[in-house]
Amino acid sequence: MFATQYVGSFGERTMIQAGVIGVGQTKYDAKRRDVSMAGLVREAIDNAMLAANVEWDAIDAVVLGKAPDMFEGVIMPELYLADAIGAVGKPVLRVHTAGSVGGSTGVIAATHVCSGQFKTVLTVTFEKQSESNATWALSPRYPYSPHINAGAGGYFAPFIREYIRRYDAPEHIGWKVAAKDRQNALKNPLAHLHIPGIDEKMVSDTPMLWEPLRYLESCPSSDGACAMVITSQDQVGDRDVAWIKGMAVRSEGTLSAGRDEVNPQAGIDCAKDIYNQAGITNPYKEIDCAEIYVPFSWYEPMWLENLGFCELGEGWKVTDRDATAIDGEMPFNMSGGVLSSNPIGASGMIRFGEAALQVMGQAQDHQVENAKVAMGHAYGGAAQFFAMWIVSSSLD
Amino acid sequence: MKKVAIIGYAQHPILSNAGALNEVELIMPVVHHLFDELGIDQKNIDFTCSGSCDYLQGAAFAFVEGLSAIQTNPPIKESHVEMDAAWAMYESMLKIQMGDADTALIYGFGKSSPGNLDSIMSLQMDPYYISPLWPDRVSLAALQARVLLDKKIVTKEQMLSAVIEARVNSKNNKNALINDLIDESTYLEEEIISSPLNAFDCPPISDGSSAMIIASEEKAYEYTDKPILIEGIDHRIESSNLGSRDLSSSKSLQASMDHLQLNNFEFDVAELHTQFSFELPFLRSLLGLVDVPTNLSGGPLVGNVMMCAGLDAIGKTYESLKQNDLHRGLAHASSGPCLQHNMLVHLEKEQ
Amino acid sequence: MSTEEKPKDYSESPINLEYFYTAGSATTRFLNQVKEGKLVGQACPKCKAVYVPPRGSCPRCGVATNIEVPLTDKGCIESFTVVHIPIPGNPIVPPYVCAMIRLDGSNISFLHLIQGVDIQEIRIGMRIQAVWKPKEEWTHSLENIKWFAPIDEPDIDVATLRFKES
Amino acid sequence: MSDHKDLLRAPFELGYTYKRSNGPVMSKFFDGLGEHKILATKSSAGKVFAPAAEFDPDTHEALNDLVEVGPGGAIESFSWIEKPQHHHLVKNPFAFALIKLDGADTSMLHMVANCNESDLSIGTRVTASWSSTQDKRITDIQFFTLET
Repeated sequence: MFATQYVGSFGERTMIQAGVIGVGQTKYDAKRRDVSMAGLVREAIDNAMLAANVEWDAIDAVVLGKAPDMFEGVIMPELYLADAIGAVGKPVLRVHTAGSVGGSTGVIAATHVCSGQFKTVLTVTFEKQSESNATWALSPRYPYSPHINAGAGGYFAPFIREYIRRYDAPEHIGWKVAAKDRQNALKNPLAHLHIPGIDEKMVSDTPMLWEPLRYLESCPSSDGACAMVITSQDQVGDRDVAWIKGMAVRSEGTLSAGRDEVNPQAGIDCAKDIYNQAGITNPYKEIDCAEIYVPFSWYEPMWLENLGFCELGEGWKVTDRDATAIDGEMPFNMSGGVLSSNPIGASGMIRFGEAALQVMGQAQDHQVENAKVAMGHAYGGAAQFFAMWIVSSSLD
Repeated sequence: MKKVAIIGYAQHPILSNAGALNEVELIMPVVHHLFDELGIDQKNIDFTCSGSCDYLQGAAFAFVEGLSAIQTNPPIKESHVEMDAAWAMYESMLKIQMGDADTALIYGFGKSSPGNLDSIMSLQMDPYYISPLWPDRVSLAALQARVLLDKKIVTKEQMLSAVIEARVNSKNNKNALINDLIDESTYLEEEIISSPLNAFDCPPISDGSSAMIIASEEKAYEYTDKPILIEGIDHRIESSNLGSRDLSSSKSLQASMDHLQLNNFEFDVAELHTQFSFELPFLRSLLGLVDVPTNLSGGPLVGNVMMCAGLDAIGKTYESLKQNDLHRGLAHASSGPCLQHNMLVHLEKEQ
Repeated sequence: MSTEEKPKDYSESPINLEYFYTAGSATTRFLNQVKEGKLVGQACPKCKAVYVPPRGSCPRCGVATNIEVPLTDKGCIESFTVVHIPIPGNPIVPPYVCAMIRLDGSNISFLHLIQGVDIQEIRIGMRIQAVWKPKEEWTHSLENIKWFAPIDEPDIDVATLRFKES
Repeated sequence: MSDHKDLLRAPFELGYTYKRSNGPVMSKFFDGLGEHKILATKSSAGKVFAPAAEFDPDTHEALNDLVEVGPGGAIESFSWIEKPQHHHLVKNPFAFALIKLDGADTSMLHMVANCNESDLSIGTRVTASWSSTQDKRITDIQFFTLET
């Protein structure tokens, strides 16, 4: 009786077109001891509002996202941060969808605009990981549970090993992704990790952490924030815009029989949804560049397949032939990606924001030449929560 | 703008200690109850959104555990707010208005029994200047109560009758945790927790869950002849700096009233997320509800499931309109210390 | 030479909260059996998938897993990692092997340790069995199983483990 | 189904010592406490926020003009706790209070101790009592006491 099958373009679904008019980020670092939480968040907001050329009175609502409250020991931080994020007197929503939160926060902020309730929305995500220890905060010790916890890397490494087994992928693929993303980071002054001379050999010489993952194949723990200003078509004026051509979220249960952790159905469905909305039939050809959530090197080939950029088992070959390099056929993570900066709650929004910067032509030294259509992607939990969007330099 | 209707609401019996039930076991019954009532299942739901708080039970990612209660094969469009589920409903409504969904399932769950809510909620405050002092939630409310009493905006007699009436009204809510009646002398003899508030002025430690289904107006007519529509909704936050707020008023609620054009509007019924006795007369006066039957469910004083109680106020208003020959209802949800963040929901039953 | 302590560039804010953990009904049923040295999964009444350890629901179907299914303590390694770094709060000394254990007759895996074999020998699909602590040490925890160790049975093709609704 | 009495139930602690970086404004405030001074921030419109706020809630302006206020002030509201809970820092009966320090336009939440409930009312004068510690935390003010 109720089922609704959504087909057709984003424009057909929503009467109101929305676009990103400003992206603001902080400098990412292991420890931003120079700022408070409020100061960190505000740094990104000030940069986004400056880029968007908007003042506070133009902001109708604020959407805040971050990962678990235990990272900073502040419950419902939108309450404490209300003053810093300029939310006083306005609606504010706090999103938490695990690691995908930066992406889903972007989707919800855009939903505010597309609903017709708001013209211009400020959205910001952050994590100040230096306030605590992520491995502790992600899995404190509970009664009756065995001491098995081995951190996020320990959780994802078995999925990666299974990918390698399934498709007989050579071990240098992981090193290659790790080196490529860090080389891109050298072109991004905001990136946390700047490793001069980074190459595959340097990655392969670093200690093993969670086999098959080596130290430099893993993301860092960062402090940082990312903000965006999203507005409706009638408010854009003559600003640069990244038009939102498709956006979606998908979730599946953690411990669900039949779930394929290596190639999660939720990721497949979410990608199909945004391609459908944006009218994309061949993402490898039609998307100019993508910022994809790759916290461990091997997730690049895994997501290439999951997101339909290539057939199953072909992802590592795409990586191996340098197609994902910044000057390749399908550039991935031009900013350096999660492997170079990882303020968890913001990491997804950085993907969404960097995709927007590319199509606005504002990505500076890590700009992909002539980028018109870009994808932002985030995932979280046990590779079970997904948020994605497609942005374009033109509305048509 | 697309109109959105509430088409179902269910509440778990409120428990003082739901230790026998994990998140999944708390959520599943209310969701199934709603599905059965409407003759639908998860495949009929376009968007799912939940509200919860990890710190209540001290588990990172409580909402991830909770999601196991929901059918997620095939994967679902889903999101989560670390807020009262009233805000999950708000997000879901935007999805419907945008045209990305026609139906949405909202659920909230909260267990306050595993920890000490007083110390836990101190962590809602400014982490540099305030939370290191560990101000408990009752003492923070008491600061506002004293200001209101001092300015004679609220009287002790009103606090007493708020407590007594909540318990009388609890008979209307089969899920209420507290239903024993008390008299004036019992109230006056009760030990003060943080003056001017005694235990009866405070909500009970509660565990539970609630769920709601909303739909576009068009879809709602497939289910009912008289949809209960969200005619207006608005929420706003105030400063975290308690010392810069005027605790004798509510700038956020006044702004929402103006935005929704509710000044001098006549409601038939109201449910307010007033956790402490004094908040009820304060908000009734502020919202122009002095003559409007308010908190007929007993409200948070007879059962206050954290992360659900705001959604419950909306759900109870919906139930009042649905079950009675009433037309217009007002619901209120709040978050943060001293009513920092408030939502108003104006519901109307199609006539 | 004494090293002068660098002034701290942060303030310390200790947060210590005390909680009571309650296991919930499905977990209590499971752990009561674990205390007796038994592994009892719970099956979905709709799709029949067997969950161990059970959380009380089948997320495939969104229903309660109300059928108890006794399982053996044998299974296979669905995948694994070798952990080389110490983890805060975890007393096990690296390197150690943390594996996704798929018990025979169950449809999801859980993480546990592999020991009693050269790390280089461990592979996906390898058959394993629980090595239990002495009975007098049994409590309500999967820590009653010290680790899983390989057994002399042919490997399993893990592709066959994928649950399909019959 | 398990009976309630069979339920597995065990205590656990969620404990961590967070590292707070205070940023430029609050660092000066906490340095000030070490010198037994209470600093506030002054907005461009002249409004004085104590303790030193980083942002003006209404104009959203970033605040960095520091001025000294207090250490005395008047109680704007208080809640009296006759039986402190174990997480409270003061173990004898005390109050949480909003205190408007001399020279400030906003009030500060802190504790008032070493007095009786009957000593307190809105408007009562109190003054900062300094802690022996210098942790660069708000607890470097131990609490406030009645002004003599």
